[in-house]
Amino acid sequence: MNFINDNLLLVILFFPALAALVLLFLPADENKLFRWFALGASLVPFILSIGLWIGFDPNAAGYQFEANYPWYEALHSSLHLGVDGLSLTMVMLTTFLTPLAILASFSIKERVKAYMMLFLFLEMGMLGVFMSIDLLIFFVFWEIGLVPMYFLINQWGSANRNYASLKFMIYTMGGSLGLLLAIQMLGVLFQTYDLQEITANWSTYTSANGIMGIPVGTVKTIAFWAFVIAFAVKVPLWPFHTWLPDAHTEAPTAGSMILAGVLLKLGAYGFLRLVLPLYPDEAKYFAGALAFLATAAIVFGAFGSFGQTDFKRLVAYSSVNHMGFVVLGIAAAASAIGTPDATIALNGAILQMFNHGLSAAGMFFLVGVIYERTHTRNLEEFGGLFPLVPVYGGILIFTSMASLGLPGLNGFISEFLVVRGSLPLLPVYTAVSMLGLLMTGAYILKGIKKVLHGPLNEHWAHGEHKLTEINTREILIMAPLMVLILVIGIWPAWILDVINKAVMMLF
Amino acid sequence: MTIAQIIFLVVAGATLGSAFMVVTSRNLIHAALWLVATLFGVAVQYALLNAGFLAVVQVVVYIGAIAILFIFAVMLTRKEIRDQGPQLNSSWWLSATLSVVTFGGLVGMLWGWKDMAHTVPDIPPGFDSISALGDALVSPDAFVLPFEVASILLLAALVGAVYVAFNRK
Amino acid sequence: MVPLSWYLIFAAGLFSLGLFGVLARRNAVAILLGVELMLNAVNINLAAFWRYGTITNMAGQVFAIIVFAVAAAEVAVGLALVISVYRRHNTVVADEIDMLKW
Amino acid sequence: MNFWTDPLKMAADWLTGLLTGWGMPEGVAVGLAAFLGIFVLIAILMVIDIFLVWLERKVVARFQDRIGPNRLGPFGLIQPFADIVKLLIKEDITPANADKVVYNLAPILSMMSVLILWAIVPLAPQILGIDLNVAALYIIATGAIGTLSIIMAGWSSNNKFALLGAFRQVAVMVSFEIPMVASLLIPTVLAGSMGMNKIIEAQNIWFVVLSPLGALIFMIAAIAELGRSPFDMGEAESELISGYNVEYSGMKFGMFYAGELLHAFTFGGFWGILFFGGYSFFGLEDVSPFLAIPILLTKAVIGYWIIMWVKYTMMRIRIDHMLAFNWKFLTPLSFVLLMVTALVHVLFKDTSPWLYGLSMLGSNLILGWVVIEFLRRFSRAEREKLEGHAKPAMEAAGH
Amino acid sequence: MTTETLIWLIPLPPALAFFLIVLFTNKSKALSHSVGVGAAILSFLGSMVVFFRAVSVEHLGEHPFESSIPWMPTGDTWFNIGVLIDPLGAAVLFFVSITIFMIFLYSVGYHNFGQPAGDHDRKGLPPHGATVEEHGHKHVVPSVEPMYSRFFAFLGLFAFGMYTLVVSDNLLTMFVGWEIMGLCSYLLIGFWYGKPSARAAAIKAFMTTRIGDVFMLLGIGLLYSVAGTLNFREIFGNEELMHTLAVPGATLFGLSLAGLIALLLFIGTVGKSAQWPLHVWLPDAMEGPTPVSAMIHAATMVSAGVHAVIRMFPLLSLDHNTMGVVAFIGTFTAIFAATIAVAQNDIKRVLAYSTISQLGFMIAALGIGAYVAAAFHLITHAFFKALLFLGSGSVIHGMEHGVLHTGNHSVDPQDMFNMGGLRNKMPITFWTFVIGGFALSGFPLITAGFWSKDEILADAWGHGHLVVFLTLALAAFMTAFYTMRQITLTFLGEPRTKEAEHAQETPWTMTVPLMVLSIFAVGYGWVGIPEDFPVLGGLVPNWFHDFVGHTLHEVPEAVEFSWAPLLTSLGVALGGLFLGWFYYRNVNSAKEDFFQIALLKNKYYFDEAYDFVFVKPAIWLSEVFTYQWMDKGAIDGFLHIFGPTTGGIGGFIRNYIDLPVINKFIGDGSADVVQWVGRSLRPIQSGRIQQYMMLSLVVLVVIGGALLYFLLGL
Repeated sequence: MNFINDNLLLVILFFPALAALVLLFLPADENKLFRWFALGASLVPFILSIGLWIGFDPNAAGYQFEANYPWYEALHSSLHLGVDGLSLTMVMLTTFLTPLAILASFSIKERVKAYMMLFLFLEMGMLGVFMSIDLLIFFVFWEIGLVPMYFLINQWGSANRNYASLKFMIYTMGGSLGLLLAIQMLGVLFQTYDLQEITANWSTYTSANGIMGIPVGTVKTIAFWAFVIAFAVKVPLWPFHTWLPDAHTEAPTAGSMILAGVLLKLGAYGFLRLVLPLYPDEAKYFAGALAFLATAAIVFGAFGSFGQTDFKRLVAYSSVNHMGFVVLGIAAAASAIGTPDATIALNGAILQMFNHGLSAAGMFFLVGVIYERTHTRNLEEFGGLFPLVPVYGGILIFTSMASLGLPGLNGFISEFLVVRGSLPLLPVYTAVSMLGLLMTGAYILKGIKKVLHGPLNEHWAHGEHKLTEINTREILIMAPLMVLILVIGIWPAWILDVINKAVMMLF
Repeated sequence: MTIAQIIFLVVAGATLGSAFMVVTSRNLIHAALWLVATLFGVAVQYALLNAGFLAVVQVVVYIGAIAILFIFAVMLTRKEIRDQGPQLNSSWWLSATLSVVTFGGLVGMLWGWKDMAHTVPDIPPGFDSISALGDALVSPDAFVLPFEVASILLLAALVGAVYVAFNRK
Repeated sequence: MVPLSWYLIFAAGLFSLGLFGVLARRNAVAILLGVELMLNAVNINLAAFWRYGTITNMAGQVFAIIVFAVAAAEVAVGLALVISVYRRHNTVVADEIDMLKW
Repeated sequence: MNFWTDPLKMAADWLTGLLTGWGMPEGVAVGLAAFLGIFVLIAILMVIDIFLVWLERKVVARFQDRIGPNRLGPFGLIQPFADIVKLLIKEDITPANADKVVYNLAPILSMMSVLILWAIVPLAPQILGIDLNVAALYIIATGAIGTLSIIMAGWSSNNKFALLGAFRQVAVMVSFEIPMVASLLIPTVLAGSMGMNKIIEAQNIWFVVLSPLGALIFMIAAIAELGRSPFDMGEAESELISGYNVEYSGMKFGMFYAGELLHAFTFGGFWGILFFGGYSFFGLEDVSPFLAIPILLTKAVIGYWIIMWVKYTMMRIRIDHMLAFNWKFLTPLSFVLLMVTALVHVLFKDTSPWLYGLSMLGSNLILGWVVIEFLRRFSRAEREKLEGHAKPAMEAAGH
Repeated sequence: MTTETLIWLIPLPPALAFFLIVLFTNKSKALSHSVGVGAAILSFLGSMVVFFRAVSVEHLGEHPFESSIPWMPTGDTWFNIGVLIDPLGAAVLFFVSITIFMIFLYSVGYHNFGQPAGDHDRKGLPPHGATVEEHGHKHVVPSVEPMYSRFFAFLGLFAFGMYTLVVSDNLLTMFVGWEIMGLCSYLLIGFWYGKPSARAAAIKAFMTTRIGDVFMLLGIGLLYSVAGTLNFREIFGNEELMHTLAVPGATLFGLSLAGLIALLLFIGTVGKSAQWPLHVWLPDAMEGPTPVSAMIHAATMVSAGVHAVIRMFPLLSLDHNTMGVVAFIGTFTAIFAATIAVAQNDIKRVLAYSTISQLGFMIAALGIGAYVAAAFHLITHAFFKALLFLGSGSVIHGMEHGVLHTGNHSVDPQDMFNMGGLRNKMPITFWTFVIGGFALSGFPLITAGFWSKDEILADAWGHGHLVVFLTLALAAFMTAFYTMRQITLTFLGEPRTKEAEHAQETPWTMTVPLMVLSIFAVGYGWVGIPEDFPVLGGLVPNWFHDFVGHTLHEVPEAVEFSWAPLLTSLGVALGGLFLGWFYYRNVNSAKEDFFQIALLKNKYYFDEAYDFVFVKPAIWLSEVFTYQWMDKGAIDGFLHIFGPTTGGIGGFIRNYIDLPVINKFIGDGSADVVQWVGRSLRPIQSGRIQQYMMLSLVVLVVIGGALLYFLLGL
């Protein structure tokens, strides 16, 4: 027990990978065993991270549960793990969503073992990004997260998966090249990759000679944009967003859940963890540009979503729209870091990350549920399904409303906080982004209308195509999500308090 | 010449003698039995070295299991029990030479070593080698990992031996 | 008392005898017997160094025990192999078992 | 210190004093005294052995609804002496193609393996050959020598029945050594030592109460180690005539025979020592060794009697069943039990003795219940496999 | 229980009822409606207790019931949410709880058709209005009720939203209730989602109100960032803040901060209360079941918009520009909707436009500063309009009976020209409808509508807003006219269809609410008679003005009594009623009706215009511009350039560098060398293990010896 207590983060981080290795040695063709094993294995980090949440002291500054293991000493890089309120929230989100996604993957029929292994590795990659406070490790996990996702899309995806997976992979990899270069530069410059040390030195770094003969300001600006582009691709910001609808649409259901639920948060997390602390001045200077991109993401994401006839693509575009709000909050905060408005905007942004994780995962799952039954995602082929699947319909409406930002559910709180924080700082962009908020309503209602409402499409009512109601396993997946959505909507303080204190101490 | 030295020399002589019989005996069963004698001699050497646990384990593992296994194996490969042909291969003289050279080399290397005449230190009072050994085996600071690895090795050997020797007919 | 060198020389002798067995015996089982002798020689060294070194450092005994485990594993697998080979080729003479070159 | 409380030391001191007084070097004197002590102990054991022959015959007769030896002496007490005389004067046959050295060595080793066991048997707190700190393992180690003697006997007789018997017996002994070690480790864990005296001292509560399952496993393993029924494959009269000792006659056979009886008695004693408190009996052992020795011998006889009871009650088990029983059932069970015991011990040893005892007993009982339930299901499945599906109960009841 | 605790608890029963019904009791109709009605009763009782306690407190305006708890951390501070019952809140709570309770009760009757379960009411059928194919032919499903329980669940959630809105002490939770009502209105309008018209109406309602909501959210955000709080009393009680806010010309269009915020918030109200130009959703919302129309679109939700403006009145009153906008929109909506109402034939649509018009009255009153009058009209209107909607529902219900009787499903049971002479068939409905209609028309002296409308007119006159006064008077005239048209066409004369002949009175659960509401439709006016009204003034103290007026710190002065507005309102009410009866007593079909003007009938072509100006461009922007042109075309097109480029570079490297140089020369060459060496050494491998060992040992000995010799010098 002491070992677990002392190395809680390490255990949480590597347990999934370990379990995946064990999974490798289980006998072949025992699909049931693989599924339950993977589920059990993913529940362990969740339970441990609940312990993490309980043991976490929101009032203490800095990282907690810190652990430093030697890794690559020649490069002065170490496996330095730690969480603060910001990363804790994300770790919780990851460990919470992964079991649900695995449960959602129970309907996967072929190559279950490989699938589950990839999923567990994916979890490790994501957790690693959230936990590491060493830039090199951060980058390593950042890239590790890509690979399983690539295979999940490429192997278990739907028709156009090759194109989508390649686009996803190359786009994100391409985006992170600059990041790697910038990280290397920092490492060379400071002889360490430790985030805390670099943060302390880099943001105030000046040198008369410049870096490699280039003025420091220029280098900083270039490095800033290298970071920003890497994260913007991941978030994704307009105009780097086109990989997302493809990847989401072609990914298997659980893949989309995790992709929307957690992977997108990696980008936003990067902004919060690296860009703001490392480049406060540049961030302030370029806040307007960032906000422009965010607003474009919000508005065009909403319009794009409204323009879809593919249900999953509709939900995918909604992610662009929602994540735009996160970046808007971040941009607003960057423009006036330290002010109460900035704090509120950041609160909203982080909570929006968490909330979007819940509602987007839920939406993708629900799309997956109906896709599994009908084998089509074309909205025009649905219609009037509500009487056939009342429970599914209710859940879909509930989750859609959370996505739409209905007050009383979680999305509203965060969107309100973002709007509230950004409005005094970036009034024009915020006002324009309201257009996106309006269109949010439009596309959500369009989805509900095309799927549930209207005259019944007789095709699904009888015979072999008869639509079956959502089953218990699927309800079990949705139930925790819905409960959390409702709880955060009604009583956000429990999570917002942690976020708020973290933001206050970080910025 | 103290009594301990005499005992050592007697036991060592007997051990080496039986070891010689092990490698030269024409009858394999005899060789195995001579091996038992050798092993027993080694056990006595352990006892003389105050390593009681090792002595007992030597008897349990080597005599009780390994030697018995050898005898079994000899009998299962029955054709060879009464095999009266040469038990040494044609190049045994080369082997013998090499063994002697090895022995000479080892002794020669030892010869110049300054600690050769090291005498035995006293056992500190209250020192219980068994509990020390037990602690060392399971303490995370010491040898728990090799110990566990050894257990896995045994398990693997168990499975492997059963698999290899299993008669699929 | 007995000096350390006696034990070492004794062990070296045992080792050399085992080596001879390994190199010279035709029967595969007998080769394994030789291996046992060599392992025992090593163990004697370990025990002797433990006794003559820092007595509270149990590494010597622990290693000896691990050698026991290795020996047991080796014998089990080795003899299983011998029996398996015997079943297939009806011989346990080492020189006749030369499939290794293929 | 007087003769009443520590007779052995007193006698030894007297003897060495006497010998050194005659001008003998002290080392030699001590060695001589020790040798004398060993000799006396062996002599006593031989006498007990003779008594055991009588006891065995009497008991088996009673089990079989006979009277047993009753002609020579009161209750036939002289009968075993007569047997010995018969064995001694019988012709000593050595088979023609036998390996003579090995053939002659085997009975000696067999007897020896039993006798050296007594080096560590604590007859009383002060009276034991040597208080080895690896005594529990020592028991196993001597068992190894017994194994060796059997296979030597079987092989050297140049008789296929003997060899088969030896093979079977050795296979059983080697296999059952494993649960035996595990069950031996249970008192070791509970007492925190492998020393016999310490194990006895630790038994404020008899270990049979703390670990009844451990005692049971030890007894089963011991019976198998002894090669007694129901695990007497090595002798298996009806199949192998007499197993590994079929070619032996005269006193060589007598040594095997006596060794087996004494071995059984010894294991009865160890059972008493390890699980029933050895020589201790409500503090009586502290009064005098002369009380302690009878207590231990009584417990040993009781253990021996139980071994006999089992032997003359149970049928012989087929060899593959026996090995399967060991490898697939007894070994896993003993390891599980060992782990459970260690766990409960670590968790509860610092709590109150009552809680400790109850949880230990409870864990044993639960494990036992699980095992019985498991066995029942397994045997039902086996039965159904053999008989086809059992008829529904209603039909069987015939309304 | 303290009053504060009780206030906290008021919204909860309906919410619990919602979850109970959705999660557990939805299989049982009886259980579900019992739960729903029970929750409504609980909330009603709680509200009544709170109301009477509030009335008995002196100076409630200065010391309202309030309590709050921290809810959301925002930096160093916490955002608190809480409850507040001040005089306005108490008055609103009073009518809200009564109407909600009545509507719940009415719903039980409305949705049980009193018929045995039959083919039209079996499980698995799609809901009302959907087309199903059975027995080889298609037909529209009659009013089956597969979703009875769901209806009560939605009603419960709606009631929760409304109560939340009323008891909130801050804009944010008020907005929460506001939006929850919006959701419920969406769900309930789209209740018969099988009908394409219903689903379109639902989306229209939600989206139109959302336009307002988005602006309102901006307004809330702005107010919050300026004031640092959203609590009403904290904002209005902060003199310094109010002064800062009132600085003119601080923002866009020369508006002060307060003006901008109030305008943004007001746009929310425009959406919610269906004011021009966002009025288009309310008539379509009549697709919902009748109790929904009554509840949402007459009594509660649309009133919520007005309620919000009254709540924010101190802010609004800081900037006269905004006041002007408000007054203009209110007045314009009042006359605009009234003209459309005249040309409608659907009994509920008429009421819908009348609602828009009446809400315009209230907004106009607010625009000219008469917030007490607005509140008064809000409450009286809620009573009589709920009464009218419920009455119309009763009529439709009766007509449906007729339709079921004759089996002629092509007859629209809501078309007034299909009715006539129902006064004999449905006497209770008739009389209560007449009471409601007269109250709406402002029938002098006895009806509540008269007093409230008169007060608005008097305020407009007294404050010198002549244009507003004249327009509203005209609108009031038309109100009376179309109300009497409706009564005449529906109830008077002879039945014009067979179905009307077979209509019959509805069960008690429907008529009782009608009767109860009609009492309030008459009696509630009496609490607000101006003190200086001739004869009647002073007979009953003007309790309402006194009570609600104290909501704010400065109690507005009651306007001087003047004969002009009184005579005007008398004239327009009586004149309108008379003309309506006189003209329509002989009109028997739509063709004979002079007012069936295409422009009015098509609501000034607003729907078409919006479709052309907003909806179509939005769809084009989404489907074509954003998705096809920008994402697919520009961005992806740009990205797709990379693929071939990289492929070309790779091909070059492979063909000209890799294959000839690296593969041929370096790769194959080294392999050849290795192969040669291996072939030469092959004979060494004999497969004899001992030979190997021997060899290795010899080598070891040799090397060892060499090492010893050379290195150690031995």
